[in-house]
Amino acid sequence: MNLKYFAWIAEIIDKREESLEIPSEIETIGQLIDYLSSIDEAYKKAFEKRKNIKFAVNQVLVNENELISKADEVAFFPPMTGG
Amino acid sequence: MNLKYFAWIAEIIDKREESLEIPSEIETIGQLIDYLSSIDEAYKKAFEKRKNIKFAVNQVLVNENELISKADEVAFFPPMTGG
Amino acid sequence: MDINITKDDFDLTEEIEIFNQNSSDHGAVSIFLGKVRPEKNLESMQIDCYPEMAQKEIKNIAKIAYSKWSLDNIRIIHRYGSLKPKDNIVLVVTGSSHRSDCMSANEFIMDFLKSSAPFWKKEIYSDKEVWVKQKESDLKKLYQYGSF
Amino acid sequence: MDINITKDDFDLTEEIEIFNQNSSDHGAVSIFLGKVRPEKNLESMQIDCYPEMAQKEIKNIAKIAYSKWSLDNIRIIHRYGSLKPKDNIVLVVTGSSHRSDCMSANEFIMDFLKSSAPFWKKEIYSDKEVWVKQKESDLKKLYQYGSF
Repeated sequence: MNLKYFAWIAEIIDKREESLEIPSEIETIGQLIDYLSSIDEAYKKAFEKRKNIKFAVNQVLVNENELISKADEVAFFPPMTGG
Repeated sequence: MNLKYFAWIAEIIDKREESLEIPSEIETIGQLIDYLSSIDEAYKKAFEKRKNIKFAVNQVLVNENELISKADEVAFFPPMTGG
Repeated sequence: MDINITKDDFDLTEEIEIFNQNSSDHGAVSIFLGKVRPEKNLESMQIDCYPEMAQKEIKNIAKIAYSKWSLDNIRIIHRYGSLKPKDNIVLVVTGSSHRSDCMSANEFIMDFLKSSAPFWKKEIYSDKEVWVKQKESDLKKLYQYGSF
Repeated sequence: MDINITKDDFDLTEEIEIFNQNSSDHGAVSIFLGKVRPEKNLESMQIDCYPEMAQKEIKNIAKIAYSKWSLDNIRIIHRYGSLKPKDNIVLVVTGSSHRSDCMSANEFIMDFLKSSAPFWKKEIYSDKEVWVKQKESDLKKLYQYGSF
């Protein structure tokens, strides 16, 4: 699965992008966050305050229950502050 | 008194500006319009529909009861359509 | 504050440059540019103007805008005379620290220019000449601002 | 409709020229220019961006604007990367026959860009670095538009 991180989330994880093998039982974004948080402290710290994190699957904003699959591009970022 | 006319009012009166001796008993714009309408058909026609006419004394929008004096610049024009 | 009532055309870039030079540092700039809208058979737009009053009235509108919003600078240009389709008529530039101030002030200024600045438009078509009538909808826009 | 997500600076005049070339004949043009607001000790503004999503999201905002107002053309530029105080960040140009359409659409687009386009600002001061927080007031602005 292709994962992307932005803003302070990318800083904490210290990566902007990575390709990860995700166990097949991970079906939703929520589960993906739990899984990542369990394998490394950096993810755990980045995803600590869930309410401050937004996610997009294939560049479309979704909620935690969105189903994901291997071919997806999943992005994690804080609330937007553009303009 | 210095009188100015704009837009279709100037077209009907066929003047954009004139200096006129006004009888001293004329004290308000309303009276001035009545007086002008009485001395010439062109003024009468121009001022026929009073509601369509606005006036300014010394470049400030006023109503018909505004007092006027010899030294004033009095302007007559239709509702504005700028911008 | 810069107000220019003129027969001459203006160049958007030059005007923005002058605006920036005369402004303190702002983060947001709102610009409105009004042009002669091309319409079928429209040959020209004649704009009559009472320049001395226009200067006073627009200055007054700008002062009210300054009092209602937090603005760094205002620049207003309004042309008169004979204009062709697509020619510039009016430019309003407002600058502020935050976007909502300059956007709201820009709209306010345009709303008042339309109905309270002494300009009168006449459309010259190939077959007729028409003095533009004041729109009820333009007057209604002014009510939202209340009195001041 | 032109949407440009870029690190490069833009020139207002050139952008307006391109806008006019790509537009049918409109009488009214509304422009919003957002810049890095100079603040005490602010050295730069780092703007992080998810370009592929930004392109999609802004296109979507523009499409909604087209459906809500009568518009001739929309041009949106949003920069990312490292910017200095006074540098251009965002440009929104909207054209329409009547001023209220392009003005309202311009504000709508800016309101949505602020809170729904994937950009994140970090202010680099001489003594600290601060990720800009989303403003409650910016979110509230979106409520006025209802759902669509």
